[in-house]
Amino acid sequence: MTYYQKQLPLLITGILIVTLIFTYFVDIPGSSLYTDELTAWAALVGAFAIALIGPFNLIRYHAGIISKREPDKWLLSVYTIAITIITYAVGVFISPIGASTTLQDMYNTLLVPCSATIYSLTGFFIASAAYRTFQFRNMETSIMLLAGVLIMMKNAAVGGVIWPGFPIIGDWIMKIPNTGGFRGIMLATTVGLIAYGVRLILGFEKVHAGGT
Amino acid sequence: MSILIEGRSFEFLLLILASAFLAYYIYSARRGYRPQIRKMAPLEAIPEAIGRSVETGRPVLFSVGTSTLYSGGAPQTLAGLSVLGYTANIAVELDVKIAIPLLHPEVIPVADEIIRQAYITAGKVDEYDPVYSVRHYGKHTFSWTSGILGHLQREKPGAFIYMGSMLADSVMVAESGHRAGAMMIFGTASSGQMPFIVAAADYSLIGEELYAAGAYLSQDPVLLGSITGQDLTKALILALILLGTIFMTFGIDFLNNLFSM
Amino acid sequence: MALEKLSDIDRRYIYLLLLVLLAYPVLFPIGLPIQITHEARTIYDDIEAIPEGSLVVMQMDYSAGHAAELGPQSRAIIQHMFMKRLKIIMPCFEPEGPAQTVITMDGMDTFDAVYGEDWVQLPYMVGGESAVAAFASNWPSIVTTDHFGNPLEDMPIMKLYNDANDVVYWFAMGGGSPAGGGSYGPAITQVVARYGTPLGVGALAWGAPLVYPYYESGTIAGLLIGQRGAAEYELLINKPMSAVASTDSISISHLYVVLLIALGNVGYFSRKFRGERK
Amino acid sequence: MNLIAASLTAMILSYVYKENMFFRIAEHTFIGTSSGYFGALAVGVILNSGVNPLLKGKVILIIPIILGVLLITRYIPNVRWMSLWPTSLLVGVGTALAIRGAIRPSLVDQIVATTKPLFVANNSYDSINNILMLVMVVGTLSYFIFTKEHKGALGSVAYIGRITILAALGSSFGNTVMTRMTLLLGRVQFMLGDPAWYVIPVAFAVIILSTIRDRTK
Repeated sequence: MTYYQKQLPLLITGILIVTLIFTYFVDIPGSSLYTDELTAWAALVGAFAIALIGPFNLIRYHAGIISKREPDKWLLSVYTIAITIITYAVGVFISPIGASTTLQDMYNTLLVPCSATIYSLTGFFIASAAYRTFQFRNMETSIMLLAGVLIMMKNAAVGGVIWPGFPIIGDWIMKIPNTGGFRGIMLATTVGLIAYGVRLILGFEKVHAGGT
Repeated sequence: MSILIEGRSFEFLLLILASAFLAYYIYSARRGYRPQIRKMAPLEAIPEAIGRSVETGRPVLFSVGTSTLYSGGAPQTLAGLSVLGYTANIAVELDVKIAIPLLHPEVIPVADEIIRQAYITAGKVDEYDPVYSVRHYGKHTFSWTSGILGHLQREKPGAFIYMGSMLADSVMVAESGHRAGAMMIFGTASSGQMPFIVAAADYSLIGEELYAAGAYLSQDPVLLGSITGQDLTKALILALILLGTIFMTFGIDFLNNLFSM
Repeated sequence: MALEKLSDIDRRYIYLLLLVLLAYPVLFPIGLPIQITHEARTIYDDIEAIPEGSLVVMQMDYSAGHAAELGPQSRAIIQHMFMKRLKIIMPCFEPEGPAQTVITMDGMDTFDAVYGEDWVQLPYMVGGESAVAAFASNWPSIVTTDHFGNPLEDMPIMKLYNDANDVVYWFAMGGGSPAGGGSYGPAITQVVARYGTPLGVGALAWGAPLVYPYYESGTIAGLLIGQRGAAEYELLINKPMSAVASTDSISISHLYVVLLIALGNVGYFSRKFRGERK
Repeated sequence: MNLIAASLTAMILSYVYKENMFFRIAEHTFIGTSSGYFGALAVGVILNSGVNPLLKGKVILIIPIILGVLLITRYIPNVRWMSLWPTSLLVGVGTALAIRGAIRPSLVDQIVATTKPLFVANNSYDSINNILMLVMVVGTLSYFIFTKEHKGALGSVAYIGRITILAALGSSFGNTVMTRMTLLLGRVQFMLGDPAWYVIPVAFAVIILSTIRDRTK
């Protein structure tokens, strides 16, 4: 019992990682077929998670609020469940592939304005964050601030009109310090990723399999 | 060498070397080898932040970020969870309430287990209130973000610790956390969000520092060994870069030839 | 005293002024000039050099949240591809991609291109990196119909496509960071790394610093950055559309942010100065 | 249709004034539709690349389909552990693809691109840039060395690294401003279009009325 609960998932993960990495390097017939098949499987399992777990979890959570009749909340929860089921049903039964004009209309009318607007709120927050936090407090923040302002003056099309030096300096910052900094971060992060993989292969990384 | 696909031999060698370093140090750490890790001020500040919450009678808010357990950001979430273990132990000891809103449902049992363990260790398991501590504000990044924004204004936490992968939520929660007057200790390896946490948080960890945080706090031999192996791999990369540059300066395209083998 | 107040302006006034500054040039265009960067010109030159009738992939990966920047970019690039009479396959690995593609194609001048023969729009393929890998190596393993439910086997354009080796130019729209399972990331790792296909990337402005090292190292062939990139490309193909019109607002909002930083610093330093004197 | 979209836009924008009922309605509309929409799309994928090929004779696909269905055991108390099998498939394939894909572009290409000649004949601009790039990459990488205290030579190199990182972060901030402003501008342009702008006076009226109500309380 515990073997299937604790060890087998770790073993599956480890074997998959080792074999999939080997097929990238080793020239054996059928190796690319193996990779394709497994990646397609992962995609399919991922689709099940989105199709089943996501909506189920949401409905269960709001059903809990409704059953407790939490004041100010339960009516909203009824509404949330209703709109989830309606969208799901329109998508599944009216157009199995998701291309009907009804679903596209729902997308244009409901999803596009909400997700674009919530994301656009960060436009306001970035303005107040710039105003409140970006101060020449010490050497380090000053360098960050200076680079940021110069890049903004490069990005704004009007920057080059105010002073032709802005685009030149901005390009140089993108080309040298920005590339240098992120290249170092990227190298270090990739090493971290490989280390994570090695720990998974050796079975020391257990959180995903219910260990701690 | 004909078994290996042409042009990938040296990549393979690099990967094998890195894996060997990592495996070697993980196992030697398990046998008792203890490397030193350099001091990290943000992590030293966690007890101070919780202490301040005690003085003002306010709760602690924790976040492990926006990544699932099965994507590229997973190591960040795991690192955040190890910092959560450390934080929860101190908070429970000092009788401060700790809340953790989670974006991805599959992290819920893990976080629940970590906080429960902290209460068990302190012998206060009866006081554990999972409904308060482990929350779920919906699986969309922005619904979850708005949940945190509301939480910050309603509960006014004294300390807000956010360790994990971040998206556009970073600037929103940082602004809101400032308005709530929380002491903020943030850490992320998501490059795009680093400028906001460096500017807006009281203490910040960036990039691979976050991965080292778990090892630093927990002193878990596997993680410590892994950090040593990672450092050695980075030293190898540094050596390659320096060697390659020297050859290049004298007109020999040494690395390019090596990597196209 | 008065100077210190500069760091205490209510955030709601800051927000209101921002809205006004963004809206003003929309109603009353100013027409500030735009310079073309070499990143955008590289893409233009590359696509310009592709022979008529070649197969290209336009990976339409962005969501509604990113459409403000990437929508105009993809419209300009696709317009250019149609002008050059290339054969375009449009796969999507972001759930909202197909719906965004429909929006982008609405009102496009296709130069009499025939659907199914000259261009095709594929449905959303789940799985992020795994899906890109499968699509690049063996597309029937992951997709069998187009976005509208027609079988792909019979389409002439799909007969030209066996794997990524058949593609002359791959353009990926990207609404994410390479590490975060975003969209040009998988194209770099699964297409460029495996097949060496030239890859152009349409990046969000905030994503640009992360993708820039790949451009510098030559891993990707071209880079279009944010709203600015879209405006440049619209000028390059000589067809000014929405991005050119937005440029004024964006310029002014940038100056506003710089001004806010300056105000915050004046307030900060006058406070610090007074604090030291006490 | 456009009026609904415009109302939702205004309801969410009202959050920057303060958190309110209208915002909550829009937020829950968003949560509900996104969950249903993406769920339905995933059903399409399951049919398209799972069930249909299976019925056509690709029997092996029964394995991922069973694994996918097993995910639901997460909500059945005694067999909850079964949901970890599909998760381990996801973690395994995801990590392996991430690693094999990252080695070339994020490791090898970046190492090779950093190694440039330190002296370019008759081109001091390139020479200086190449030297700077080397110093910056080496510095940044050294900053992420944890098992040595940052003192002496390593200390100064790591300090250069920290400064480089901050400059890179600054440029990242500068670019972020463009993204966020373009997003906001997109919404502003939408709201100024016809017939969406009808919502603007209504929204202002609501804000003014609620302010008056708050004052009189």
